[in-house]
Parts: sequence; C-alpha cells; structure tokens
Amino acid sequence: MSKNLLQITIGGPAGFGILRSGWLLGKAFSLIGLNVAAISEYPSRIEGGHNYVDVCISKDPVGSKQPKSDVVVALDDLAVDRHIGRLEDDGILIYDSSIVKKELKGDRFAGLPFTRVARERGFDEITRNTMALGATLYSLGMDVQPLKVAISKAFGKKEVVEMNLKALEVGLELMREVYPGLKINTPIEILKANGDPKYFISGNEAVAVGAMAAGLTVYVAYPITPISPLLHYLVTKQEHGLLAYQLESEIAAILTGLGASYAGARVLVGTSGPGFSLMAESLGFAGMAEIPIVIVLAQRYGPSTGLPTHTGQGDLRFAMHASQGEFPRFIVAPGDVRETIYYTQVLLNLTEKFQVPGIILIDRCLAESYFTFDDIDGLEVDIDRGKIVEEVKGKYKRYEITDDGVSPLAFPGTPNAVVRINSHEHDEEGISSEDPKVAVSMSDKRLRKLKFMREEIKKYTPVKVYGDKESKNAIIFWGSVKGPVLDAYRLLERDGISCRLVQILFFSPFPDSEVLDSLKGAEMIISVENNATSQLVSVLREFVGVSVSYRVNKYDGRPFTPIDVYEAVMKVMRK
Amino acid sequence: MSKNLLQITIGGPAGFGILRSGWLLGKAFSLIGLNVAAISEYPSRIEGGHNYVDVCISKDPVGSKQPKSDVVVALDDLAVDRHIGRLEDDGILIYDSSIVKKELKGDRFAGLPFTRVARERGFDEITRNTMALGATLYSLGMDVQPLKVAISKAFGKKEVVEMNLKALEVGLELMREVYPGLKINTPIEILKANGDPKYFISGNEAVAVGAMAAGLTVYVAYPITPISPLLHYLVTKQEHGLLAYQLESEIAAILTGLGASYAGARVLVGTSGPGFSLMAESLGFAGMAEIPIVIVLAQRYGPSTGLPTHTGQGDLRFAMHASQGEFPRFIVAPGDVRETIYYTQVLLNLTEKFQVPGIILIDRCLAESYFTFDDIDGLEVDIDRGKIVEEVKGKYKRYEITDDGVSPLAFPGTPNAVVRINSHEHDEEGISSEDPKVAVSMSDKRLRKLKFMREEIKKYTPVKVYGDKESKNAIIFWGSVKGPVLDAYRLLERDGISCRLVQILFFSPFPDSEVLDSLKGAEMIISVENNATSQLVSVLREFVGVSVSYRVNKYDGRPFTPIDVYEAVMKVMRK
Amino acid sequence: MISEKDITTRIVPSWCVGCGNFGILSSLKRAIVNLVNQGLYKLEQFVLISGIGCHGKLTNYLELNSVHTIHGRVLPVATGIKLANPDLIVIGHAGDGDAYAIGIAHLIHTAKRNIPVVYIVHNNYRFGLTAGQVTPTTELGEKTRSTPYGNPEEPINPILLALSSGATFVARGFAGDVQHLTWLIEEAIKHRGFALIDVIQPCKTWDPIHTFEYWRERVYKLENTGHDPKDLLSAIRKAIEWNGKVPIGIFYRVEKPTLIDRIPQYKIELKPVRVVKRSLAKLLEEFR
Amino acid sequence: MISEKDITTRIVPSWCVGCGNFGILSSLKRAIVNLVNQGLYKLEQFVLISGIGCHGKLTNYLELNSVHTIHGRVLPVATGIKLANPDLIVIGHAGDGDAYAIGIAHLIHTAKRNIPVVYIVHNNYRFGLTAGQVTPTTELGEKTRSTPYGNPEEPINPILLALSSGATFVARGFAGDVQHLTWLIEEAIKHRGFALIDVIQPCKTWDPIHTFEYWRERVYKLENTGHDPKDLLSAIRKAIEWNGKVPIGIFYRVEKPTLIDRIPQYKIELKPVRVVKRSLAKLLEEFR
Ligand SMILES: Cc1ncc(C[n+]2csc(CCOP(=O)(O)OP(=O)(O)O)c2C)c(N)n1
Ligand SMILES: Cc1ncc(C[n+]2csc(CCOP(=O)(O)OP(=O)(O)O)c2C)c(N)n1
Ligand code: SF4
Ligand code: SF4
Ligand SMILES: [Mg+2]
Ligand SMILES: [Mg+2]
Repeated sequence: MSKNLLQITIGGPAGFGILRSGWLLGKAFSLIGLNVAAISEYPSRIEGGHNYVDVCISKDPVGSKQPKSDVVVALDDLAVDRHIGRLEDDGILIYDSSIVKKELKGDRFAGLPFTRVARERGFDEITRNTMALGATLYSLGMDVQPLKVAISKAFGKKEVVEMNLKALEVGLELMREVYPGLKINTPIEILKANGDPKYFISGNEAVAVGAMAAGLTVYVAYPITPISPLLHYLVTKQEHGLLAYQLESEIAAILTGLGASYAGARVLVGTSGPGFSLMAESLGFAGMAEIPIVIVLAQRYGPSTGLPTHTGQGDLRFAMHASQGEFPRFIVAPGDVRETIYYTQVLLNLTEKFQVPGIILIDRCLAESYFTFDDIDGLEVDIDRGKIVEEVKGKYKRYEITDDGVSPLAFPGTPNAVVRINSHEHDEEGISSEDPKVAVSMSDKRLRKLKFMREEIKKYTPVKVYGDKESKNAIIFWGSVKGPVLDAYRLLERDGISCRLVQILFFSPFPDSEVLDSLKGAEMIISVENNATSQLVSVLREFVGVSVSYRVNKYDGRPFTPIDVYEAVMKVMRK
Repeated sequence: MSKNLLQITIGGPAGFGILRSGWLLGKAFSLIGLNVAAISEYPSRIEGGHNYVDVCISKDPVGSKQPKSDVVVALDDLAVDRHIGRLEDDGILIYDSSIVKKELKGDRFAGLPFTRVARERGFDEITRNTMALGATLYSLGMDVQPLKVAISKAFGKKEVVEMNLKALEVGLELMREVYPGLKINTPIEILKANGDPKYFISGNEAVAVGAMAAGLTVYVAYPITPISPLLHYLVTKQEHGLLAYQLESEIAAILTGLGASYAGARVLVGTSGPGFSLMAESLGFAGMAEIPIVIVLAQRYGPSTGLPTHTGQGDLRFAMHASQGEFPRFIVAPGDVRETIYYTQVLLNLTEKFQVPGIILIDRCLAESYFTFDDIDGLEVDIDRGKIVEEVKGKYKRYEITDDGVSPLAFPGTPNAVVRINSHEHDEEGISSEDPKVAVSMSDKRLRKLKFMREEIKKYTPVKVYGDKESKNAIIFWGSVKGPVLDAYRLLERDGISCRLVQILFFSPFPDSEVLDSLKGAEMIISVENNATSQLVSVLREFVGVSVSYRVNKYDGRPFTPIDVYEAVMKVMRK
Repeated sequence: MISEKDITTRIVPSWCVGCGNFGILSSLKRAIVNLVNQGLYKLEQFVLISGIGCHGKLTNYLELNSVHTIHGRVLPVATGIKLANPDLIVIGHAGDGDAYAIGIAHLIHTAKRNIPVVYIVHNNYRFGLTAGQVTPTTELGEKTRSTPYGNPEEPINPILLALSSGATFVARGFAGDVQHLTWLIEEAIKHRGFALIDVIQPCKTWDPIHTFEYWRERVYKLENTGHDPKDLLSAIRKAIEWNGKVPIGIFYRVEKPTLIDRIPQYKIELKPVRVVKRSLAKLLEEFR
Repeated sequence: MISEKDITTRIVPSWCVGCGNFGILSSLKRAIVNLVNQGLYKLEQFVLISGIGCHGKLTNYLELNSVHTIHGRVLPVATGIKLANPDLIVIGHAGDGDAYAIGIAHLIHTAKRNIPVVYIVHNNYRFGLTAGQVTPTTELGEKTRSTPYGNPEEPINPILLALSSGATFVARGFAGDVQHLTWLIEEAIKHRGFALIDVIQPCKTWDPIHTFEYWRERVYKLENTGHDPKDLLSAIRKAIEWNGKVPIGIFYRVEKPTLIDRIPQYKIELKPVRVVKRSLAKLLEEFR
C-alpha cells in the first residue's frame, strides 16, 4: 500500500462514542488541509456490540478506507479481536488496559488504563476515547492543536469541551510516559501539513446542505437508518424558514410532502429501502399528477430489513421502475459528498422544472461516512422553479398541453386559478376523463418530457470519466463505489496499468450517448458494484447494448476497499 | 375482415346489466361448440355512463374483438352514438325505441320498444336486454335454445329465469313482427354449429379455478378493479376448505397471506397496480424470509389511479424489480384463460418448491373478459409442495444451506421444530446475524435458487412459438395481447404474409436460451405491447441483447383489435 | 355575492340517481358559498381533497382548487397543504373504505396532531365504486359482495375513534338533511382544529336496506337534547349509543392549540411556500 | 416440567444494560413456562412475532417458533397465522413506533375483528433502535432527536384507542413488575379474543427521565381498586385518567365471539394448512 496514507481505527462497544471519536480525529486532520475519509461500521443495536471507524488520511484525495491500519485504538476486548489482525506491520495497537482483559504481549502494543485514569481524574468515563486520541497523536508525532479545535466544535457545553481538552492532554502524557518510543513513521506530508481547512462532511449532511442551498422549505420523513441523521440535522435548522417534520409512516411522509409541494413548497423526502417500498404508490401519484418532489433514497443491504446499518447498492432497478404504469422520473446517484451537494441542488431544480418526481440514490456508506473536499467553485446552483405562474389571466389549466410536456404551474391561493390535480387520468383542467384520446394525449404529454429531460441532464455531466480516457481498459461504476475505485486507480497506475474510470451519475433519463462516448474504444470493461446481481451491468445492456467483460461484486454489507478493487482488476488483467 | 366471424355489440348505461347480457350471449354460443371472446368496456362508475360488450363468435379460435360488429344492440342514445359507426356495411342496429330519443332512419335499423313492452308485460325493466337478445337471435337466424340454457345457468331465482325466458321469446317475436326481413348473413358454420359445449370463462375465474385445483387454502385481498371478481367468486366457494377474506388494506392482505403461508397454508393474493405498489415491502419480506406466496397482479392503465377499469401492460418492469434488494421471484404472464388456469397451478407449486414469491401478471382485458377453450387435456397439474418436512429429527434449521438453496420446510406446530423466520439477515436457524460471511452465504443461498428455477421453468414452455416457425418475420408479445396477435395472424396468412409469433410467458427467471431459440433466424422483429414504453423490448435488450425492429404500442386503456395488429404489421412490411 | 353556480363545473355528476353523495355535494357548496358571501374567506383559499371511490368524484364537480389523491390518503395530503400554506382552507372528502379501512392510520394521527382541516367522510357502509364490498362500518351479519355469508365483523365506531384520538371537533351528519349538514360543514370550517364529520350517506345501489327513509326515521339532533359538546365523557357516551336511534350533530367541540400553533417556527419566519436561496458558502461554514 | 432455560437460545440479548426489555422477556418466558407446565399448551404451539426495533430482537432469544417481521406489521402476520392454524398460540411483540405509528391501522382492525392473539407493546415512548426519535406516545413538549424544540403533539392513548376499537382484553403492564406482567401475559394468552398489553418499558438510553424509579413511584394496580373490568365506561374512565398516577392491570376483559367463531367455514372443514387437490374437471363443470 502506498505510504502517503495513514489510517487510524477506533473500535469499541456501541454507546462509547466511537463514531464521534472518528469524527474528531477526521475533523482534526481536515483542519490542517489533509484529505480524510472516516468510514464507520456499527451493528443494529444501541449499546454494546462493536462499533468502529476507520479514519483514512492522506495528502491526496481519499474516498475509501484501507483494509489495514497504522494505529488501532481498541476500547474493549472485542475491538482487539476484530482489529489486531488489521494492523500494518509497523502499526501500533493502543488499548484501554482497564477494560481489555486479554493478555497482550508485543512491542507494538500500548495498553493504557484510560478508563481508570478518567475515573481518578473525575472525568466522565466516556473521555477514555479522547485520551486514546491523545495517545494516538503522540504516537503519530502530530500536534494536538487541530484536535483541540475539533473538540471545541464538537461539543456544545463548555464543561464538556474543557473536560475533553484535559483528557486529550492526559492521554498524550500517559503515552509519552509509558511508551515514549512507540511511534509511527508518519508520512512527512501529513506530519507537516498546514494547508487550508477542508470541508469535512457526511453524505447526509451534504444532502442537507445542498437542499438548504436550493431553498428547501419542507423536509418530511419517517426515521430509518441510514437517513435519520438527515432528519436530526434538519430539525435543528428550522429557524431558517424550513419545516422538518416526522410523520407517522413513510406513506404519510411522502403524501404530506406531495401536499406541501402542491401548495408551493420545495420538498425533500428521505428514506431507505423499506420506506421507499412503501412510497411506491405515491411516487406514481407524483408521476401522474405531475407533482415535483425529491426523494433521497439511502440504500442499505437488503432485501427487506436486511442489515439496516450496512451498505449496499441493491435498489437501482427498483428506483428505476417503482410504481405501476409509465411516467418520467429523474434518478441521480452522486458518488461522493461534493457531488451530493451539487446534485441535490440540481435535482430540486430539475424536478420542479419538469414537474416530475426525482430520486437521489445514495447508500449507507456515503450517507454516514465523512469525507473532505477543498473548494466550492461551481458547486452552487441557482434556483430554478420552472414555469411557475403567479398571476393568471384567462382560464388556468393545470395540465395544459405544451410542446415540452410541461404546463404552467400555479399554486392554490392564486386568484382566478383553479388548480386541480388528479391521480386519475384527466383532461387539461385536471378533470377525470376516460376518453381514450385524452389518455393518449396525456400519456404523450407526460412521456414527451423525457426527451427534454435527456437534453437537460447534459448540462450536469451525467457521465464522468477519470484516469486515462483513451485506455482500452475501462472500470465502470456508480454511487459511493467511486471512492474505492478512484483510490484503487492510484495503485493500478503505480503498477503501470492504464485504465479509464467511468462513473454513471444519471440513471433516469439514461444518458445513452454520453455512456457510449465514455466507453468508445474500450475493449475490456470491468464493472464494480456493491451488489450481487450487477444491476448497472443490466442497465448498460438494456440502454446501450454494452456488455461488460468482468464483474466485481461485493454484497456482504460492507464497502469496497481500494485493495478489493485493485486485486479484482489485477486478477482480470492477468488473465 | 374474414367472414367466418360474427360480432355482436351490446351497449347501454351502467346498471342495465349490459355485461351480463354479453355473458349470456357468449355463453349461448359456447354451448353449441363455438369459440367466443366477450370483451367489455365500462367506465369507473356504478350507474349511467356507457357500458358495452363485444361478443365475437367464430368456428375458429378467437381471442379478441373486432373493430366492427354485425349487430349492435343499443339500449340508450349514448350507445347509438358510440357504436353506430362500428356497424359492418351489412350490419344491423337494434335499439330500444322507448329509451333512444334520437331519430334513426335507415333500413338496417330496428327500433323496438323493449322497455315499454317489459313494463306492459309486468316484467322487470331490466329484461329489456334479454328481449334485445331475442331480437338479435332472430336477425341472426339462430335457435334460441342455447340462450335459454345460458339464462337458466345465469340466474339463481326461478322467477327471474322464467321472466327472462319469456322476455327472450317476446323480443324475438317483436323483431319477427316488426322487422321480419332484417337479417344477417350469418356464416353457415355458426348457423349450423352443434359441437360440444366449450368452456367459457373469464381470466379472473381462470385464476380461481387454477388456484382451487392446486389446493388453495387462503385467498386474501383488498378490493380493487379489475381483480375484485376473483374475491367475489372465491368467497362463495369457501365451503371447500378455502378461506377467502378481505382485509383492511393491501398491506394487511399480503402480510396476512404471508402469516398464513408460514403457518402452512397455500396462499394467493390478488391485486392491481396501486395495491401491488403497497405490497412492495412485503414482497421483499417474502424474498428474504423465503415465504412462498403467489400474487396475481391484474394490470390496468396507469400510472397511479389511472383508468381503473381500462387495460394496460404497464407493470412488467415494476413486477420484475419491486422491493429493495435482490432476491429471486417467479413471474409468469399467461396470454389467455387456458394458460391462466395452467400457470396458476404451476406457480402455486413453483413458489412452494423454491420458497420464493411469485407473480401472475395478467391485465384488465384478460381478467374481466370471457373466452372459450375446448379441452382440459394436460391442463391439470399435480400438487407439489416441495421440501416439506412433517417430522423433525435433530435440530431443525429453517434456513439450512443446501446445494439448490432450498431448505427443508417445517410449519409451526411441528414437534421438535423451532421454525424461525426473519426479515433481517439471519443464520441457518433464522437468528439475526450481521456477520459479513453469513450475509454472503445467505445471499448466495437465495440467489443460487435462480439457476434451478431457470432449469425448472423449461418444463412449462416458458416461450411459445406459433405460425411459421421458420419465418424471417417475428411478432413478439406477452400477456393478453396473444388474442389479437393470433387473430391477426389469420389475416396476415390470408395476405400471404409469413411470420412467426413468439409469446414470452416467464419473465422471471427469464428464459434466455428459449427466447434466443425462438428468434433464431428472425430478421424483422415486431413487438406488440399494450403500453407506451415497450417494456418487453427493454427486457429483450437486457437479457438476450435482441433488438426489435419495430414496435407496435397501444396505450389508451383499450385492448388491441386484430386489425390494429394487422395494419401495423402490414405498414412495417410494406416499408 | 357568489352563488353555487360559480363553483360548479360543466361536469354532470356520475353518481347513481338517488345517491346520498348529492346531498353532501349540495351541503358543501352551500357552506362554501355562505362563508364566502359572509366575507370570511376567498374562493381561491379553498382546497378540496378527495379519495378514490364514488365520493372521490366530487372534485370534478367543483370549480375550486382540488386534489383527487390516491385511495385512503386524503389526510396526509391535507396535512402537507396546510403545513405549507396555513392560509388555505382545506376540506378533505373520503369514503368509509378510504377513511376507515386503508386510511384509518391517518385519521388517528391527524386528529392527534389537531391539524386544522375538515374531514368529511361519506359513510355509505360499503365500498361503493368497487361494487359493494364490506367496509369497516358495515353492520355485523350484513351480506355484501365480499361477505355472502354475512359480515363476521362488528363495525368500528368512527365517532368514538376520533374522540379517542384527540379530535377537537367530532360530528355526524346525514346526507338527507342538507340544511343541517350545511351548518355542520360551516361550523367545521370555522373550527380552529381538526374536524371530522362522519356523514351517513345512503347508497341505494349496494345497500338497499339503509335508505334515506331508514335513516330519517332514526336520526335525531344532538342540538335538541341539551348535549354539552364540551364534555368528552358525554360525547363518548353519545358515541357509544346506537339503540335504534342515531344522534347527528356535534358530539364534541373544544379549542386546543393546533400543530401549527405549536410549531415554533411558524411564529418566526416559516413560509414554506416562499422558496429562497440560501448561501452555500455560509451553509458549509460549519463543516470547515 | 420445563424451565426458562429450555426456551432460551444461545444468543446474549443485545439490549442496553438496564433496558426495560429484559423485564418483558423474563415475564414472557415465565408465563409460557407456567402455562406449559400447567399442561395448557405445548411448546410447539407457541408462535412469537416481533416487529422492527429494539423490542424486535426478542425472537432471537427464544427457542420458540417465531417471525421477525417487518416494521409495524406484527398484527396482520399474527392474523394470517391464526386464521391458517387456529391451534397455534400467537403472541405479537411490537414497539410503540411499530404499533402506534406505522402500524396503528392494524391495531384498530385486529381489535375490531377480535382475532385471538396477544399483542404486547413495548412502549418506551421513543423509537429506540433508530436512535431516539419521538413516537406517538411521547409526551407533549419532550425533547427528542427529532423534536429538539419539544414534541408539538399530544400523545395518543393506546388503552383508549384499543377500547374504542373493540378489543376484548385491554391491559397495561410495567416492565419493572415482572410478577404482575407475567400474570397479565398468562391471562392474555388464556383470553379467547384479542388482547392488548401496553407495557411501560423504560428506555434508559433515549429517555433518561422516565426511569424505572419514575414509574415505580406512579403505577398502581387496578386489581386493588375494585375496578370492574367488565364495564366499558369505567374502563374508558380509567384509560383517560393520567393524573400523576398510572393504573396498571386489566382495564377491560369481556368474552365475545372471535372472528374464527364467526367465520362459518371453520365449523365445516376449513383447515387452511391442509392442502388437497381439487379436481380441475369438476371445478370447470360450471363453466361449460
Ligand atoms: C391502493 C388502492 N387499493 C384499492 C383501490 C380500489 N378502490 C377504489 S375505490 C375503493 C373503495 C371505495 O370505497 P369507499 O372509500 O367507501 O368509497 P365509496 O365508493 O363508497 O364512495 C377501492 C378499494 C385503489 N384505488 N387503491
Ligand atoms: C418501513 C420501515 N420504516 C422505518 C424503519 C426503521 N425503523 C427500524 S426500528 C424503527 C422504530 C423503532 O421504534 P419502536 O417501534 O418504538 O421500537 P423500539 O426500538 O423502541 O423497541 C424504525 C422507524 C423500518 N425498519 N422499516
Ligand atoms: S354506488 Fe352507491 S355510493 Fe356509489 S354512486 Fe351509486 S348510490 Fe352512490
Ligand atoms: S435504546 Fe432503549 S429500548 Fe433500546 S435497548 Fe437501549 S434501553 Fe432498551
Ligand atoms: Mg363507501
Ligand atoms: Mg419504542
């Protein structure tokens, strides 16, 4: 593994604040201009069990976690068991010797009684993590200042901040006292980093920020992992002319959203697979009644309840085809946090411009992991609500037949406008009709939008190509797999393997010609997907008749590492 | 149009018993060994509006209706307006002159005061239809005896039967008196028909019969057009060890079904698009927990509420991909009533054999129209419940890993067996597990079934080819479009156009090799679908990489006529 | 001054002759016309929502803003409209199947939240449009299309359920008494909170027993009995009463804060229909 | 004689230390062991169903037939099992989110039908497993993950709702009183009809205020008050009472025909688990 990367793993039982510690560490490094990916794993339980987070740090962009870590911080026996084998050869294990019962002998193992010391010092026991972070920084030889800033940002209460700041120092001192020589050969560009702070944000937060930038006024949801943090975040932002509300079910949530959209709000709905299933009927209602709405669908390992806290990409086809009948929809699958911010804004515009539903397809890994990015150049998108009419002269027809299929949109309350929407097939005024001619003209009206939608998405790079764009070898992927694939590319490059990397962003409408262009001249095409049945491959066959030469699949609920991708590609290449 | 066909249209307001009259007429002809298709159209209202039924009769098989009719029976002005233009050149219009206000002048128009006469004779006014049928039979020169038999089968109460029998005679006499010379040149093979009675049955009834033959014990549903008649039929059959029950919603219905299946019942659930949308989550539960269940999904014009009483084939892709995550399912789309009886039995077996959910995909046209077939040779299927264990020795594991992915199935109540099922990922005992290795092995177990399912469906002709099997021209279709396509074939044959007709019956697992075989050597492939976006075409591209040369689509909520198909094909051929 | 004609479309209602829906439609029109003519509301403020069923066609007949939504989902749509624009007057129409079978969850929760919308349930004791099956309000033992041996379930009591869910205005109307129903609808619209009106709506096609006459002989007005609609226990007692005689009128009416009163943001600057750009750079500040 | 060990799996419960679910699990085990040891039922007759949430893990801990179903759908699954095989003893476990938010419709309808199953709601006033959001039973004003400004909704009253829906056995238990809860569960299992037990289940993680101690100071037993559980109006009065003191015990218990009693086919030969071929030729006779 290339050694400009540093990875620290923090593991312990649920309830210990493991994920928070990962965030603190990641935040600290991001503050000095380093790139970070902080990817956690936790079981579907509230206390006990095993949580851990891998914080991967690099001068270069990083979008994934490594199989091995330079420092493992283990706060219980389970964490030791799970991660001791993940240590790099020169890695260090730091563990809480007041909790871990196992006998651990080795010159790279540092047992320190964090919990006991916390108790002795009168700190909350939960500060054991912060102490361990102090010890970690010592072993890395890194300055503690950035972590102090991170701590002060993380905790609201002043006492808590101060307690943690002290715990940090104590941990560092403990390490220095007991294991003064246990040091990591931290890459110099990390050690000496002092660039501008980077943005450090999770996928859920990226959706929130994108949506708020785009003027979101209503967010509705029913809690579900891994999208609940979006609700938790947005409910705290309600001062800003934004209502974020939890309803009694996903069915109630989306229909409340559709009601609000009809009334004029800009609406986002968040859910995961089980909730999306329940929204299928309403999605078609939006399609038929031409109500704009954006659903963010954070995929997890399925089917059914599956593994609620683990990742997967099993819902692509379902998103494309959910609900009876035929109607246009947008589907965009951002691959990282920056794209998530961007495409959330884009989709809120596009769905209103075309008066169709849209889906932002992310997954548990992207939603709940934290990543960095540098700049916001070109990231902001102007609000465009399409053909909204505020004054009406003459007879207002909600479903007026137009060349592009999109009718002028008035909101109820507009004087002189009767705004009638209808789930039943209807005429231009929205009055139910069973006339076959009306049915054809209204079907045509709705489906006609697709052509213009296909044109429109060209403005938003529906397909991206990275790496050697002329290479005969192509790796094709979508969504959060972008991280490990791009990171693997550096390893492939190092080995002199040329390849192009093709990322599909829009799945509906499908950017046929852009996909074909992106694959022109590719002879060997390898797909990488976090699912078992290669849904992207089926989409490529269907829409562009492209056959994929090899498929790389991972479907154990865990994200790819770059090594997974690298090795799979190398295996294929060697054939 | 070839003149061995006869078509009679009966039209009038909802509430007049129009559909019943169509049934009576169709039944009468089926009793003397003729083939019949009785295809109705009615709006989504209970009284008034316009209902009509086209009864198409032939010595040859018939699976569709003609655009034009030999006799139009019009029971109100609207019916006259709607159908007068549909008369064949030598056709006859028979109308109720006590209702129709319009002045009608023409020597093929027979106005008779059915309603007034009914009132005068002390009959229920609703017998006006039966009178009109009597008049119709006179003009056809047909014996009334078969219709008398049909009447005695249709009505429960003796008085009602007798009143109708009288009305029939009265109608015939009226016609004979007032328009003795108004006669249709009825084809001789129809006039002289006296073959064995044929089976005359609707798609809904075909599902019921197939399911009951297969030992169905539980039917659950929430009412919805066009599948409600299945509920209405099955509730009357409950003496036979069968529970048919209406629940509070589609969600409750399917989950009650899944509970019953777990407990050991053989379960069918009926719905249409809106209800199927609501069942999406539970479908995945069945997939994950490996609970056998069959859903009959009767498609209607969509999206959303759409046109509830009108037909369409817009739900194929949705049926294939409904619910989050990846799991095997069966989908079969019978094309006529005989196939419906057969495949309903087959699917009840297959879903239990493989412990997966299955979908029978029909549509409004097939569900609510009546068709004939001759014989039941080979139609009966033995019950096969797969790996059911009634006695358990040793530890019972509901999800035991096996070579074919199917585990032995015990029902709760079995001594020594703990039967634990789970929507969460689980180990062999059904206990929740988040272990990535367990996830992979259980995903593999479930998806491994697909290979065996694909083998298994070979036994049940997943693809059928008709016509000239070597022809370079192929018409490809699915579901109820079979009727008009096969009927159109006779017209094409007459014109010397050679073609093969390819019907896809299974969509999941998709019979790739059979489809490829069926299309071998085909140069021009024309698809015919009752939808706007050609979903079959997309499936062909995806699964077998076959491109269709021309697409014929109808998406106004109405079924194809053979002429629609014939003309579309001729247009293509002429190019 | 407007008249009923001004809010009537060209569409001829497709209900069966003699259907109870006509009485409800008339009452609704009269109530709206009265309130608009009293200067209380503007026409464009009204939004009707209807479910799927015979009743659901109502939105086709009125020249007013409306949503013909999917089956059983009138109330969440109503909630969304009201939350987005509290100035709108939202009146939902549902069937008994719509409201009490597939959609019952929303009744409980909308009542619980005290969302200020009116919910008029066209209770004809049958699934009308799907041809006469049993609904949650059908009496025990009644034969319907789906219960040929008689309904094996006892009916629910929608008045009691609404009371138990925290509804602040609970009434029963009768489609055969347009004047009384008009009054109920006006009161419900003026009520600040969730208002349920369960309307006895004879369906002559699928329930020939419970005709207008049947009900006319049995209904009596709560207003004439000295019933105190502010007392929950009396309301419950009246709701449980079904001894041959059927009370119509207002069972319960109290003032309580609505959800909109209780969401603090509405007091600040929440105007969900006003979409304004927020600076991305500012939003991202906390992440750097 | 069996003991609790015989129905316990190897799995260590993953609930937080001090979670109220432990008390419910113990009570359930004791009740089942007692009833089996009394010779009333066989172990293989029991089927547990659990929803999704902390409570839902319970099926992993018991060596009994079970269905870990999807969120909110315990009762329709229970109904299906019972209808297919009335000999099984079906006990459903749901969370308050499960039962009263997404799944509330099924409570109303299962109670209405009087399906003879036991429904134990682990009411911890929070969505536990999804990390502490508001549920329909959370008190007005409480701050949760999803209501940082305080819950703007008043809680529903599940006891009252169940009574209003026709439930024939309605009780409240407390996870802190295992002996009493065991008794309630035994009575509920023996009851011929739908039985709801709403169990106060302290969640120490998301609701540190309503602890075991909090509740212990407030609960009192209906059995000690002379309350007559056969009287609906008294039950309703008790259900409405929440004046600092919280009654636990049986609010209401009456015998009424269950759906199975009322479906005539069960008396004939309906055995939905016995699948037998029917002759296709015979079935088709009526169509020829
Ligand atoms: C999800 C869904 N399920 C079923 C239906 C079919 N459906 C249409 S109307 C209706 C019931 C109508 O009964 P009710 O709500 O009482 O209205 P009514 O016709 O009596 O006015 C049903 C079940 C549907 N449209 N959507
Ligand atoms: C359809 C669906 N929506 C949302 C979820 C996510 N979810 C899992 S558990 C849960 C709520 C848990 O609360 P509760 O039912 O009270 O159970 P508790 O955890 O408190 O025991 C939710 C919303 C889901 N699994 N399925
Ligand atoms: S079926 Fe009943 S409810 Fe429907 S329109 Fe006719 S009378 Fe009215
Ligand atoms: S979060 Fe609450 S309910 Fe869930 S296990 Fe912990 S204490 Fe129990
Ligand atoms: Mg109704
Ligand atoms: Mg809970």
